[in-house]
Amino acid sequence: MTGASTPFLRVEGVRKSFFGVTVLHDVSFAVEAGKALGLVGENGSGKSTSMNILGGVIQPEAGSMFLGGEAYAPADPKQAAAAGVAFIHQELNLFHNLTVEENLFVDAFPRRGVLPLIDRRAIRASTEEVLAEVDLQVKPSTLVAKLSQGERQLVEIAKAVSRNARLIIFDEPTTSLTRPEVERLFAIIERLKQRGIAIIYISHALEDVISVCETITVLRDGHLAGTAPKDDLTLQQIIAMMVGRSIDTIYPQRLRSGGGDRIFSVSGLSQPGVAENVSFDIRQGEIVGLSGLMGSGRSELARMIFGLDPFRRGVITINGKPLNDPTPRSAMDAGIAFLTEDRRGEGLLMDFTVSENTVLASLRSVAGALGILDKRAISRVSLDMASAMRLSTDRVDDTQVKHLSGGNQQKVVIGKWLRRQPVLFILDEPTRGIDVGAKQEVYRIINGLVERGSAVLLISSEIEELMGLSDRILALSRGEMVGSFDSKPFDREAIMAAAAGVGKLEAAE
Amino acid sequence: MKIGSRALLLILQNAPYILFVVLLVVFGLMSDRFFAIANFRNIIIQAAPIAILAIGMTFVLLTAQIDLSVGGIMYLTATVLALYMTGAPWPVGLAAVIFMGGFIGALNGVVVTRLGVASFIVTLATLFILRGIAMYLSNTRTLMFGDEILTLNRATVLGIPSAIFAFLVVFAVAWVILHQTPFGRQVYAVGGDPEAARKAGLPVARIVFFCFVIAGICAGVGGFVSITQIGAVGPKYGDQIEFSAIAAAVLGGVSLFGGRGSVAGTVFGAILIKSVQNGLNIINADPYIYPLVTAAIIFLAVAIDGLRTRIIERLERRTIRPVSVE
Amino acid sequence: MTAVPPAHIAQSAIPRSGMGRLLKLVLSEYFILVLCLLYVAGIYPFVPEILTWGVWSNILGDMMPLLVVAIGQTFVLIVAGIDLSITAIISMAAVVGASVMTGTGGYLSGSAAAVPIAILVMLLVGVGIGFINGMSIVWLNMPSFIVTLATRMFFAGAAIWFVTFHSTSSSIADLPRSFSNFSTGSFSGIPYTVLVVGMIAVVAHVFLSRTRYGRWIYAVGANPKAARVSGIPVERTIMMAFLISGACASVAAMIYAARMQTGSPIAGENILLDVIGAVVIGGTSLFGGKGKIIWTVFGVLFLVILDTSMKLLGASLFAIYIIKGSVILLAAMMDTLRNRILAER
Amino acid sequence: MALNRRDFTVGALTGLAALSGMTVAVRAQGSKTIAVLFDGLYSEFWVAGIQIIREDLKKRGFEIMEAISDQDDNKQFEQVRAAIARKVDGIIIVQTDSNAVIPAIRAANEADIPMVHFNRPPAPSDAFSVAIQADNQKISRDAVTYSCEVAKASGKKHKAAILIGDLGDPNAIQRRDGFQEAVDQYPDVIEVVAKIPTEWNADTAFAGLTNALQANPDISFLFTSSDFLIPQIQQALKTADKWHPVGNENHVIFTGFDGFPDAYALMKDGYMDACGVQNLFYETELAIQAILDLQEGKKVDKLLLDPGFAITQQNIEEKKEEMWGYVLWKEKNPG
Repeated sequence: MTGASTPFLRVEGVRKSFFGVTVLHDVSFAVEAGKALGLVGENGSGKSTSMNILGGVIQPEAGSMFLGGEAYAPADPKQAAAAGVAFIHQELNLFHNLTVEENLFVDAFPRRGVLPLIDRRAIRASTEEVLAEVDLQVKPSTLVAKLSQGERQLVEIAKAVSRNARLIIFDEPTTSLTRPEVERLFAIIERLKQRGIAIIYISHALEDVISVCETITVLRDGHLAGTAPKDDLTLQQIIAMMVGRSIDTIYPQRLRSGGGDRIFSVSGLSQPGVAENVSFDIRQGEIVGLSGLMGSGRSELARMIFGLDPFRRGVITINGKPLNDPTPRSAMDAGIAFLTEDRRGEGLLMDFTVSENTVLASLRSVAGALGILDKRAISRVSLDMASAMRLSTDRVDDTQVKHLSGGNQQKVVIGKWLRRQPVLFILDEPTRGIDVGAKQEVYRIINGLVERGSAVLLISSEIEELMGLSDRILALSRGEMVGSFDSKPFDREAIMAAAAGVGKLEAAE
Repeated sequence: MKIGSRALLLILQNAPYILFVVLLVVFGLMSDRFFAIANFRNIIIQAAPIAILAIGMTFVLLTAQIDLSVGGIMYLTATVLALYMTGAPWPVGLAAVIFMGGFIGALNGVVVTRLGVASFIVTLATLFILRGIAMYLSNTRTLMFGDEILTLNRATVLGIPSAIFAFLVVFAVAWVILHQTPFGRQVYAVGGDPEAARKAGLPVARIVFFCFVIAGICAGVGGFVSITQIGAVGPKYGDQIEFSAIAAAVLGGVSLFGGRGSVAGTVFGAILIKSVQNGLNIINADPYIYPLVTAAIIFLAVAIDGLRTRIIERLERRTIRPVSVE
Repeated sequence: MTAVPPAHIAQSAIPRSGMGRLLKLVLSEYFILVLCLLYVAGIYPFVPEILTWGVWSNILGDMMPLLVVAIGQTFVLIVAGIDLSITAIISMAAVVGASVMTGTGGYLSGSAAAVPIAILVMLLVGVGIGFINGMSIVWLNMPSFIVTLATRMFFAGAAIWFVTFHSTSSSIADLPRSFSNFSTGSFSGIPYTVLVVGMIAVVAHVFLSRTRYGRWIYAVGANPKAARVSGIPVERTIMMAFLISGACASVAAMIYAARMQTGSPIAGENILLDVIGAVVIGGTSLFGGKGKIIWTVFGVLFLVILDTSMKLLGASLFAIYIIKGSVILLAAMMDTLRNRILAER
Repeated sequence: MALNRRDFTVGALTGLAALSGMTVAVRAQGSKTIAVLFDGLYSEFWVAGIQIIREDLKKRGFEIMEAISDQDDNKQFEQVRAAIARKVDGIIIVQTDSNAVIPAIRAANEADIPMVHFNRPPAPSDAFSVAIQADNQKISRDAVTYSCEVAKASGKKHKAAILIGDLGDPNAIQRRDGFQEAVDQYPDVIEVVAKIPTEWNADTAFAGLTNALQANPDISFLFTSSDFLIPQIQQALKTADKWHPVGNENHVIFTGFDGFPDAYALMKDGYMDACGVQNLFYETELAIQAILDLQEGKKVDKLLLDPGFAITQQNIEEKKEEMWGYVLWKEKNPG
């Protein structure tokens, strides 16, 4: 193996800006062959920009990269792949209607001599070989649709291996895996390292990063916050480097906190494979944080409450009245609002204007007799919303939301729901993909909301966000409620441990 | 419960086949002539043109596109054949038809992939343009074919009637293309997830383009097989056949949304449709109920398929925790 | 490169300031209307009758059945569906309605209630078939293309069969005078059909653009998931679109039946291309979420002007096929291009 | 991109102009115009009919405005109105539906333009027009009756099949009814075992007949509602080894309708026993004469009948000159 002095990948002083805003300031890091580098940082810290540069999706303005000792400047993803850089994304890039072996070779099937026929025997043999290497015991002719999420990920890794990847970048690989699958993944990564493959491992699950990586690089606001061998770092230190400031300054103080009447409750909510006997309640003016890894059932729980997904058993009560067999409409009529995690897919009609989106969930309030809409009222309420949300535009009637920034889009979604004056507002990842400034505004809006007496169920992957905003934090793991933390200051490690599904017993007293 | 829906799924998955068997039994009970070997040969001969057309349609449907112009391609190529190539030996005619069909398919493909116009409207428009051109050329007459073409119908290859032979060849070639060539697997990839296909660096536009070319070729060949049977081409030739071809493909499990289905299924669908017609003929059913029965069977098969996908969706809904078997 | 548009078009209507304004025109939603004017100007030297009152009253009359079906289809296309069964709905409604009111052996032959009940029955047939379509799509999870293809086959066949029980010929005649008045009569100079379809168009326009149900339709067509999360009853909305389409088709059946004074099972059999073509020419998207009644009016107007001019010229059937196909193809290409340009802006 | 846009716009406009150019036909001024409105040209009968009418009218110095409705009565109504708007001097029409044409007649009456129905009469009404009609039902009955006599003379029982036309087409219905009337007279000889719907579609006809022969291999009596299906019948019968001329013991007694050139050839060669013939020459002449008379204000009967006739193996030599198919056949096969 190569010595420690000659890293396989070296990134030096890379800088990148979009529209005049620098998102990456002179970032440098390096990975050795056969070693793993953990890359951590909050959303918006510059991780994905760095990875896009590595993958050839975008090009840096300054700085240089070296791969295996040679200058590396991929102009597009194909060049990156040819250089031996492979990505395992959270969203797997597999064709479900093809078999495992076909997925491995879909863009470059080996042929039988000059005939345009697939050399089935060749791909069978090499597929079996790489599947053995990633320890995946399925037949190469199995349809990917029939595999579990973890198995699919192994197929993706096998694909990288079969392409002779020399650097494999994992982006949040464990979010939708079961624990045994995670353990298996780590074993595979270990094996890849032994083969001399360099690994970059990106994750919010810091324990995972610590257990997989030799070195950890922390990014913050586009800057390099620090790099150190993992043995020199504690979890607390990593978090401190990631956050870089005290939580209090980011999360605005609320005038009044918690403690109203119990306004919403869920008891015994169960759905096979998704949730098991989930019970909790929320008071008026209270923010309850829901912590859990992605894939823990957080979003699914919210969707069941809002009537988007079915559930087998359980009782939901709001304002003292049971909400039986909820549909989105009946949930809304009962006073529930729901900001989904998928803003583009479910939150907004991207081709429609700000005002059209603003009133979409509250059309009745701007409609007169026969459901005729009052256009002036629509403009007026949309303008009100825009100013209350401090939207970047006031041309609400002719600005399509797709032309707004992520933060402003999110404000439109929130504004749309606030028009209904919800009793309970479920916020699923309200700050995902928006910049720090917009985040703070969203926090301010949430606080305003509870001060006026609404209850909030806040779902977030960012534990700091949960701790900064919530009155109480619930931990969910594999569809089960595994802990409830109600004393400020929160015990971050306990929450994380509970959410990660370890130390369940201690946390759940 | 879970096991119950699995069993239900198994039934639904094979519903078109069950439907087929039921139909066979019903027709068989109503006429002892239905089950004759010669009759099944008849059914397959009659299904050959539509099956060939539907095989081409399958390629297009697999990429989540649609080709409504196949009837027009069939009419135009057969008309050109009847007008300008009456004296030519049949292999020349067949080659001409393949070339013309492929060329027209390529035009469809170019407009769809290069200009990005919805294939539904492109091929609906070319359907009318092609029929118009064919009517112009033939002056809307019915044109007759000579013995060169007509005797083909009674010819056999290795003891197999020529129509069945042609159909088997097209089926085999299509099957090999779809299952044994890189192109074929990429067709499935493009239809299954166009975005992922683009990310994987597949030439999506080129793949879609060639599917239209194949559909055009199949329309030409299907038309050719058809004229060996009916010996003439007139203004009603191939009229509405695009709907039968689509119905055959969908009956055989091809999804209109791309990525799902096979040519074997399509061939089955075509045979199912022709069996219904044949059965109604054999039992001398009231002529008025033909379209009703055919439509009802298509409806039933697709309804079952809809139910099936719904159950699959339910079964494959992402689970977070192990499901306890109740 | 210099753009040299064909002479008669360039001189008559395009402002001299060049491509900028032309582009703006192409991008405007009145483009098709301008195209209509250009076409009339271009064809005038060859068929001077095109500018006579008689021809325009024909154009107006010929537009009505097509327009009312196209309005229904607009709703369906906006929810990202397609309704191929409209032609069968027209046939079925026409023969069933005729069987109620015909003077020879009708169910209510001679009764004063015959006409109103027949009209009601025709509406019910349209709405009923629309319901079957909607139900199959929403509850049975079937694609609208194949559902409406099957119902089209079924009811086209059923309509022909139905006639055999009510008539010795291939259609049902002897409809009451008071019914056929619908196509010939007029109210202070405006033909009843224009009045009725005009009213339907206005109501449909208001419904789509000004009511919350209209917003539902657009939202469901643009993004059913987002619509569902916003509390919009997606299933009911899709169902509504198909019911409207069915009802509109049955109004067309009334116009045809009144006009022909006959309930014919092949009425409107061939208008599918015209209907979908007109709606798409207008600019309504086949992928849902986009479309307007006024666009459909323009699209229908354009097709009918094209048709009428070819009739006046005595163009042969193949010429009509080729020209109509080409125009629809061109319009679709232009629309795609227009959207691409708009998206870039 | 900008260049592309511009190219495209220019191209599109040019294309549109070219299209509008395509429809242009030169129009002479001052002459009289006759509108010839057919519902389709689906068989040789109609093609020959429209050609004869066209040439005859041209010879007489008329201009012609032609339109095909593609079996759409509403479209034909619109065509009639367009013809009226163009102030034509007469209309020769072939409608699809006998009831649905009545409003068109009324419109022509109002505009004072004479209207003549070629080959298909309208349903009875108070509107005035002149119809040229061949009696489909009678002609097919006569032809089939001859064949039934042949069947009876054979001393055997016969199983019969009929190829029915489009069920929405009144001609098809009348021919079917004529067939039925004839065979009903011979219950001891003829048993109808197959009624095959063809939708006037060659493909459907071929499949239907093949299937019927499968179900009833002993079919020995066949009637087709139109001669345009002859190629398919020939193919199907050959495949079933039933294509033999009169005199062969496996001969299928075959009756046609229309009197196509093909039908003449088959009768000459002995494959067809009888054929119901519409007298096309007579009908076109009646139609044109009626238009001329109406223009001159003469009184013309509402119905001008083409009696037609059944041509049979017996009378073929004496009758063939009246058969339009024979005349066309002779042109193609001189000598």
